[in-house]
Amino acid sequence: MTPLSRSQMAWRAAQDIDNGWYVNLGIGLPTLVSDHIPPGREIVFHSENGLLGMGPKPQPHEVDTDLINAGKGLTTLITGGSFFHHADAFLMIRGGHLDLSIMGAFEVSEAGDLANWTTEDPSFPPGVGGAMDLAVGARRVRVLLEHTTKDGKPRIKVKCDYPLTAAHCVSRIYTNLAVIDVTPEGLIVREIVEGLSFDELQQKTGARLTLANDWAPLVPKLASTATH
Amino acid sequence: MTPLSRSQMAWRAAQDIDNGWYVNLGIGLPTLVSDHIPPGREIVFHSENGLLGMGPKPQPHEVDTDLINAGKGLTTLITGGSFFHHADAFLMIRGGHLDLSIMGAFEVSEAGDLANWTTEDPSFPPGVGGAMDLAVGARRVRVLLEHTTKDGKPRIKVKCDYPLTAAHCVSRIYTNLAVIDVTPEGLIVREIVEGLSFDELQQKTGARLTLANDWAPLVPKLASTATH
Amino acid sequence: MIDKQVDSIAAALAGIRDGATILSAGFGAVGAPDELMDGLLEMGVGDLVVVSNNAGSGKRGLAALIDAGRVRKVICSFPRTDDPRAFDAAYKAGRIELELVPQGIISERMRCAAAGLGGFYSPVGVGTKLAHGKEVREIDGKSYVFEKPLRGDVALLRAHRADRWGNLAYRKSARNFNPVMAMAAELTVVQAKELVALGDIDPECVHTPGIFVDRVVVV
Amino acid sequence: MIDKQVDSIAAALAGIRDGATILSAGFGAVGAPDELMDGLLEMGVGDLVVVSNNAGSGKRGLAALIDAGRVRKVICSFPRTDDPRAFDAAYKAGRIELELVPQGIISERMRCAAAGLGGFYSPVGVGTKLAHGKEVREIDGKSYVFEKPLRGDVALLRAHRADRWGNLAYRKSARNFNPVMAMAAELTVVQAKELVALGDIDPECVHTPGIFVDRVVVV
Repeated sequence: MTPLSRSQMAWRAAQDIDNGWYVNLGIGLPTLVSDHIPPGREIVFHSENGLLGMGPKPQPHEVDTDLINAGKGLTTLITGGSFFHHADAFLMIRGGHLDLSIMGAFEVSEAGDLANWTTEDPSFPPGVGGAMDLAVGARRVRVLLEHTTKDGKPRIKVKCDYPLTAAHCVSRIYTNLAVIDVTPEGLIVREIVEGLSFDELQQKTGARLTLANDWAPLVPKLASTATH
Repeated sequence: MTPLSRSQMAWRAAQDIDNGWYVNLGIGLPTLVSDHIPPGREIVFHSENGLLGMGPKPQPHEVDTDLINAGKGLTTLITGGSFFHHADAFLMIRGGHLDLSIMGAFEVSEAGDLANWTTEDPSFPPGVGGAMDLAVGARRVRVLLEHTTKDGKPRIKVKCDYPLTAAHCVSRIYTNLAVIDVTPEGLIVREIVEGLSFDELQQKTGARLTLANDWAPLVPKLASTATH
Repeated sequence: MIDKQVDSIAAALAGIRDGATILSAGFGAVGAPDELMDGLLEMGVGDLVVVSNNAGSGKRGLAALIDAGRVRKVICSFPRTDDPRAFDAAYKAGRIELELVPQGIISERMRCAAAGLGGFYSPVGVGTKLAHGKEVREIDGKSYVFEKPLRGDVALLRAHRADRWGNLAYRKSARNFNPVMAMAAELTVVQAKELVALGDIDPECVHTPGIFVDRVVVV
Repeated sequence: MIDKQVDSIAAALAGIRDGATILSAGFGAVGAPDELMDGLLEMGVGDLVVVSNNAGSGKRGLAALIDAGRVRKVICSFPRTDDPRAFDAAYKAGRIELELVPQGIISERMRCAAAGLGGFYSPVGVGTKLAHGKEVREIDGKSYVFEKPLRGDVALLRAHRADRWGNLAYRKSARNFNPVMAMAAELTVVQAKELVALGDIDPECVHTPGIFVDRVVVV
């Protein structure tokens, strides 16, 4: 059994983004998603610091220090994009105008509760950024996370232990082992990496899983060595 | 005794507008105020349909049917002006960003209550427009009105009989007979037209007046035949 | 590829149903989506609630819908503009309901809906007839009335320029209610004077970003 | 004649007092009024409350004010940006207060103040630690927390172009918090890269109308 690489996880999430969607990608792993949009789909990426139509990192000759993304890295604007101020950027987020927000997570509960803003580490002050706004406001919230912590503890749980970002917001979970939907009937497994049984997946998960009748193997079409 | 003409009333109100003020002029009589700004003062006129820097009526070659004022008459934009949408236009009004709103009135009370939106005439439906927003939001609200009704009844009263637009909002009243300030000590007469005694003015007024120590004759510097 | 352009008024209005709440832009005749409103009449929908600053003028657009008995209720700040005979007649006959809202509160209530908020406290109308029945609350020594979000099923707009993503630019005072209504409806439909190439509207000067727009028809 | 230009940073900041609430624009370093913040340090004011998305980076601007012990409290969404050593040290030493507010709620609370409203109901943070102590209200079946307006005594902005009326245009993502903060303070001070003639900023593309601006200094 080979877990998905970070790029493969991003690739998998990218497959589910429809043509024409307005999408916000969280800082870190989710930003890789934009590199894997299937050909022929036109997606408009939103950045909470006031951009629609955010493009890839600039080539050296394109660098403009006034043009950054939410992670404060340099970025570009594609043709058709626009600039606006922060209150409008968050009106878009909070008002349900985004089709999709993809975020990282520390933990997700079986009810779709999301914990991704603080581990309450006392060694530095907490920060929340736009995480709560995105979790509450986007039409769909999907998360990308490693299925377990580094020491093998589940991140998908009956109840989150870390402080919540928002309750009942996540609808789909992409991990390095599986694709899981959060439904009124609980967590439904749609895809599992090859070589891992459902029982083994359940053992790595802190909440009860149900295998979908039409489940499929999770086969990344991207070489696992692909990095970013 | 000669009461002020409408143009003279507008002229008098214009004298009290300082250089650099942002000013909204109500529909009707108040719109005449912009014709009488003393030379050397640069005033920025606001219109609630999304203009700052509103200019005079267009010359025939300047007519643009996409450029109207709050009264839906054709207007112009002076150099330095800008366009914005209705929510921003009323943010400016309600948020105290206008130095002055000059409005017409049916009645004003001694407490500065304003009634200028409906006479409850059952023969047509009521309309409020932006009157309540302006009355509540501008830093200063001043009104222009005939001192009495056509049949000689006072329009300045202890209490308004018509439905209120807003309470405690008017700070200065310009009539065809006098200039009166609304203060915590009541109505203070600053100026009276020549040939009218304070007692005569009091008789035409429905609330108690006090004559300011430094009161002055109200002498229009504009010929009474000036019309608009 | 994203292409929000549709090729007819009928296609632009497809799916609008009886009972819909329509946000109809414009201030008087300026910036008003006349052809789309005429299209509503033609498609035959009724029992409409129309949110608009004014309640129609002359014999077309909203006035024609009112004359045809298609409008159950108007939410506006000032029903009577130039030649308000259609509304006046319906109002006198008791055939139409009027919700009168101060002009800045109509736009703010739509923005509130657009921004995903549950309501706000406004100083406008406190102690007046228009606050009757509304919750009043004192905050830091000042009185406010509680205002709820106002959302449309459909917004009908008029823009000067549009591109295939639905980015819009308006002209002068024809902007008025258009940007706010664009954000506050489930379905946002625009009649544009001109369709321009993507990128022709300066990214610094897009008045309504395409995220708020569903359909564009050139009129 | 209206002329909001002043000829020095000191003149731009004149009158700002100890204890003031400062709205400091920018997202990270982009669109941040560095020279004005440096000027605050130089003029010696202290006991400041600073509203800013981040809590300073490196050794200048807000970070320098914090290092010098001039900042009593920071209201922000994300204190730690690139090189947050000044804030981290002050926070660990208990020398500074932190009010953490979700990014969209900081901007909305400032807009609320700018718009003359008494507060609003927000769906953000419901059921989380950041809603502790806040009123929760159910509206149409959904829970909201009550958020109050956030007003500044002073807003410090950075613009690309300004004219003598104080009309402003920003560049790209340097717009960020600038237009909202411009509207939400008693005194709004702008450092602009360039002063242009009145009318050079297209009336259709003024990002911040001069009505919100008090002073402009070219830096």
